[in-house]
Amino acid sequence: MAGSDAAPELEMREAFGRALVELGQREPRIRVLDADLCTSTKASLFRDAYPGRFVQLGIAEQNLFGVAAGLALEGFIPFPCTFASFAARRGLDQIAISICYAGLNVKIPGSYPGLPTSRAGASHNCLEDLAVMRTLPGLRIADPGDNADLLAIMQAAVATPGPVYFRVTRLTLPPLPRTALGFQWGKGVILRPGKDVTLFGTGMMTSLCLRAADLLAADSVQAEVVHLASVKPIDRELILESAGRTRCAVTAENGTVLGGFGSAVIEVLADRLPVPVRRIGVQDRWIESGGIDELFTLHGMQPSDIAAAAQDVMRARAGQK
Amino acid sequence: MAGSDAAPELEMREAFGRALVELGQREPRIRVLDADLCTSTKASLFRDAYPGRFVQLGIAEQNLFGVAAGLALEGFIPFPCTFASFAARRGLDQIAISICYAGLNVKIPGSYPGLPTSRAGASHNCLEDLAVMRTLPGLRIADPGDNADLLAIMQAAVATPGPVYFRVTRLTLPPLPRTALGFQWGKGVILRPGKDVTLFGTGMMTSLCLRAADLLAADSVQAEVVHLASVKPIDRELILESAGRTRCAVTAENGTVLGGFGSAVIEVLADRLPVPVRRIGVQDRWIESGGIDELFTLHGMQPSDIAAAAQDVMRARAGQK
Amino acid sequence: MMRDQVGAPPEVLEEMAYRIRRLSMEMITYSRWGHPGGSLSAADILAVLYFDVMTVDPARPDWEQRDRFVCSKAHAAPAVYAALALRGFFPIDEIYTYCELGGRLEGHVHRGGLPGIESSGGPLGIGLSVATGMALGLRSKELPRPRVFCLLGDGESNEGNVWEAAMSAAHYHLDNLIAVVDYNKVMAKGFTWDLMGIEPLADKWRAFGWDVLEVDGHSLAGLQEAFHQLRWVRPRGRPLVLIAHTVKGKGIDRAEFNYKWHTHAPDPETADQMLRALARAYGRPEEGYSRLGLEHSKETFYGGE
Amino acid sequence: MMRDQVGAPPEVLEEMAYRIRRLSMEMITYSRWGHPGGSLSAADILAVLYFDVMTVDPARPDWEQRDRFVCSKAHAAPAVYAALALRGFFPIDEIYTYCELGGRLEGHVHRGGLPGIESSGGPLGIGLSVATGMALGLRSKELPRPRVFCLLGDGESNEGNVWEAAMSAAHYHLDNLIAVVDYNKVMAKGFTWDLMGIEPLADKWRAFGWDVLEVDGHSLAGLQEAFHQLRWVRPRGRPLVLIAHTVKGKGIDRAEFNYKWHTHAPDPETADQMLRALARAYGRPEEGYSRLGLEHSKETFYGGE
Ligand SMILES: Cc1ncc(C[n+]2csc(CCOP(=O)(O)OP(=O)(O)O)c2C)c(N)n1
Ligand SMILES: Cc1ncc(C[n+]2csc(CCOP(=O)(O)OP(=O)(O)O)c2C)c(N)n1
Ligand SMILES: [Mg+2]
Ligand SMILES: [Mg+2]
Repeated sequence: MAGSDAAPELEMREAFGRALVELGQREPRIRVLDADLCTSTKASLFRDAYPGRFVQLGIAEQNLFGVAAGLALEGFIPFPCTFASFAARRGLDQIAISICYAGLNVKIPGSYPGLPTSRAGASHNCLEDLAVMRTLPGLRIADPGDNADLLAIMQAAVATPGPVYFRVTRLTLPPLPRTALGFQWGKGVILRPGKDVTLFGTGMMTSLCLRAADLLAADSVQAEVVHLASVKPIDRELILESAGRTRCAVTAENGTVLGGFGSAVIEVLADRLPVPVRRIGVQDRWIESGGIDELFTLHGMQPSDIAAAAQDVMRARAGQK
Repeated sequence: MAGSDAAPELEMREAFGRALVELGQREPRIRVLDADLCTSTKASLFRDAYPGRFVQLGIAEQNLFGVAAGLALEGFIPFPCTFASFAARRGLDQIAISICYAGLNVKIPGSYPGLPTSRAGASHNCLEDLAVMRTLPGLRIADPGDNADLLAIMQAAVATPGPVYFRVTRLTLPPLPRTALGFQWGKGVILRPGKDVTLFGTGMMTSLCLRAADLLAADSVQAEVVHLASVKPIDRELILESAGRTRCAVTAENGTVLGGFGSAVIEVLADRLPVPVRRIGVQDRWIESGGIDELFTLHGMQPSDIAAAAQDVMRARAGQK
Repeated sequence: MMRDQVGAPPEVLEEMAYRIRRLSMEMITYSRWGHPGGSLSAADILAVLYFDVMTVDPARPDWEQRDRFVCSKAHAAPAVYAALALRGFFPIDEIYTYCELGGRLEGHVHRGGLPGIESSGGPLGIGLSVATGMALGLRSKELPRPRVFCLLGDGESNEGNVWEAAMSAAHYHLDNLIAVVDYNKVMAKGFTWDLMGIEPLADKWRAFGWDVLEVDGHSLAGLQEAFHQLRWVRPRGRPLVLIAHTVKGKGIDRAEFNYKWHTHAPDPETADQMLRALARAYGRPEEGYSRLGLEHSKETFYGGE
Repeated sequence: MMRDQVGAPPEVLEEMAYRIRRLSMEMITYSRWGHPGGSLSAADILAVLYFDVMTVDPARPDWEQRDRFVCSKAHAAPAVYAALALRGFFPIDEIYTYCELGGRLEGHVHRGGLPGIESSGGPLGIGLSVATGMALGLRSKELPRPRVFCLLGDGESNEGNVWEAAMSAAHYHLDNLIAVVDYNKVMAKGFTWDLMGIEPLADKWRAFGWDVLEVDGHSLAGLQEAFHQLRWVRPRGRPLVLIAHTVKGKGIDRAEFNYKWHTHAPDPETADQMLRALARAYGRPEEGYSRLGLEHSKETFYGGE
């Protein structure tokens, strides 16, 4: 896999900062823009390496994305960096019209997505970015499952003209099993084959799906784990192929289940191959401050919850037949 | 149906303005806020009736929603009025945090949603509001099918504590067949019974579904037409009941099919009763300026397109069996 | 007066301003949609920009050394399209595709095929950020010559995004950035002072770190002078805003200072009269609406019901 | 000095400021998360507001005649919670539930159960609009007495939403609205002048139609005087902003003017030293971190991998 040499033991945000620096060396057109969060997002690593190519814009996210559009118009490849919340909610109009509608070459990292954002609470736990960003035509979206994935996504983002949104988790994630595929837009990968149920994961939830598959194996259930880092475009063929075999599925995402990744999967299935699907993620409620582990437990997003959903959806399939 | 006396021949925005005035008379706590669009949205009717309860805030949508939150905190029932685009994209952070997260009693009309917004083009054709607003916990969402529906929704909005988002189409819509139900949160209604396929419509698309059902009847297909004005909460029971009988469905919405109303319907079905579903709406592309009729044709949203999708999904169901 | 020190002869500018007004009304009338008020108020500014001030090459719309133009008040598209067509960016007849499905002239300016349009707009308040990014980019590319011009509405300055951009442009000392506020005192639904007061406007820009010049936005010579000054005279290190005092709807009698003509398409007969009066006012041969009797068919959607 | 004309005795205010600082550090240390810098810089402002200026009744947090307070820089939650607890809105011991799952003290101030918190925050820039709405609402209810106070960060004034709100509050002559800018010169990642210059800040507010008072935000007497002035002395008809010059991290030596303590939880031993030093500086009996040795278990998520 491209970038398989990325050190897996880093926090993903640290891997992000390093990848920015690495890409910046190869691609002189890259500019990194910040809205007063650089040592949190780790865009600061780029600032330290190339101070002349770093643009501080203060706490003004609308302007952040507008300025990014302007820099893209001048031939640069801007990475406007902020938390996912402030991209998806504060800068949405500018991302939509100045960047996406104009088709500009801007790469938007959404940092601190989903639950594991420290104890900041609802306003900082961005649950809606995947759903919101999915509505914008022409925007590619990815949610990396580990650091190698992130690096490959960032490489693909730079190599692909046009707007891209990708998530950067704050946590240290365990490395996913490596495959030959690397990251490609619109391509997913089977990380663990199985015949009884498909677990479709994106972002950090894929590794929880793998742990769920272990739990299921102990109950003699062979779960297939499919990692879909490319949320848009999504791998229709693989979704149909895998669910065509298992005839039931669970989706898992680090965000709201309304309109996000799970909905993207069932949109594909409803069209061609309706099978029962359970969607793991936040079930339409505001997040409270709390510890990461306890939040995942509260919201039913632990490996055991995924495994339970798999058992449940297999029963639903059986009931259908 | 509540409000069945609303004159159907009015443009819906005109019916909206009149309903504001009517509600304003009964409910003195109502305040109408404007962001320099009042004669377009027809909030101007309220201004003319109760100038002292109308607040002009100029072209500043972030402030519009923030001020609405503040007024709600003082016990008022604010209606911050602007186009759906500027609510869903420009004011999203304020709607999310200042209003919804705080659980405030603000009623947000989204005017000029979807295609029929004159020739303004992509930035004004709001396709994403349903998908975006659906991500916000605690926000109720409705898309009225005609003027009587709109009035009932506005009455329900005022009667229900907490935040509400509802759409106000610009066009004159034909009246839907009246039923005993009226509008209730989380309740849909069968406008035309049928056994072969369910057409789930929301907003103005329901009347196109009825016309599609006529076309289908000519081909001896008995389509059931279900109107779901309450997009969130959505009528899970009715969706499951109707699709349980017909075993295939078409959804129709005046907006993007990614994450919006159609996705809400298939989220319900995927969970319990997976059946093939086709989603009518804008298929992930930016809208160009153009005539309303030709835009509906271009985007495959005419009654004939709905009928064709119904035929198609019935074939898919047959293939499945 | 320093008129003789600057470029284009006055009669050319006047002709262009006249034709921008004409063509704007032709477009809006023919498509039956659009914003006359803010197109007409900006006509003189656009004439001076495109025919005197800005270095552009219609044959090479992406020429690196060109001056850039961002129309933040993107609803003034008709005036911009007119200026571009007159300047030779595309055939004048194409203006009649304004707002037509499949055409390149969208209802709000949009980067996407039409030469000369740099960025996409529609929502107010977003353009100055884009212009700021371009100005930063030019500096980063060490292209000292090109300047970025950005046209703003007065009502538009209610939008916080404008002030975010203004603050950042001053922070980065972008003296290659010039904003022009079309200060026509009217927004969509009334006067600025009634709807949302913006005075003291010059003080606001100054407090945000900009140099300010106030000009009569309908004096071609005055605009020329102001732009000339900004090019050669004024001290550098700060972005500049031209507060151009204008009349909304300027040139069409009943539209002047009248918010009702902010967005409103005249019927063909009315347009014909308006254009005749406009020609007379400019001392030009009387010329009416060119497509009288050639209008599209009415919208049919739900028409029958 | 007009100290004797105003309410609370200086020693009470000083005690409260001291305890707001203490409790803020206790909370942040115990929960291992939070924003010391902006909590400490606002401690004196909050002490004066809650113990001298604002009319509130802890027994009736929703009392109609109360003064309202909106904390727009919602990350200063620890200082606000401390002030509320000290003022009697909830038991002081509850502060140790700050950021705990199931508790009422969210990481950013949130309307939802905790008495005394009026509105929800987190994203910067949104609070002044809410405060403006409240001030408008009070006027509409013909409640002349209550005032609305809104605490803003200096970095926060980069946000356009602040200026939208400022413009509208002036437009509506909301002299029952008082903003306080905690002008501590430091944002999250550095000094304002490095990251995004906001000077001349007073001119900006003035140009947006506000009356401006500049005060030493750590002089309790100075703050009292300023608030007193705004209540009885100054002419009416305009909203007022107090630009309170402060020191980020004020009171904890190594945190002062240091952006690294914008968001950073000290380990318990460090907190213990800090609190002892703080006590000494206030001439109080030396008192360390009260929960030394009682910290939560470490996060386990992915911990083992
Ligand atoms: C964000 C946003 N809000 C509202 C509108 C609707 N709108 C279009 S033009 C206009 C009035 C603009 O007034 P001004 O800026 O003074 O422009 P001008 O007078 O030059 O036409 C409004 C409110 C919009 N396009 N974008
Ligand atoms: C919209 C938004 N952008 C970014 C942040 C992240 N953030 C939290 S505090 C902060 C710095 C605030 O600086 P300032 O306003 O000066 O506050 P203070 O110094 O009083 O802590 C930032 C960038 C946020 N909370 N909201
Ligand atoms: Mg104007
Ligand atoms: Mg600060």
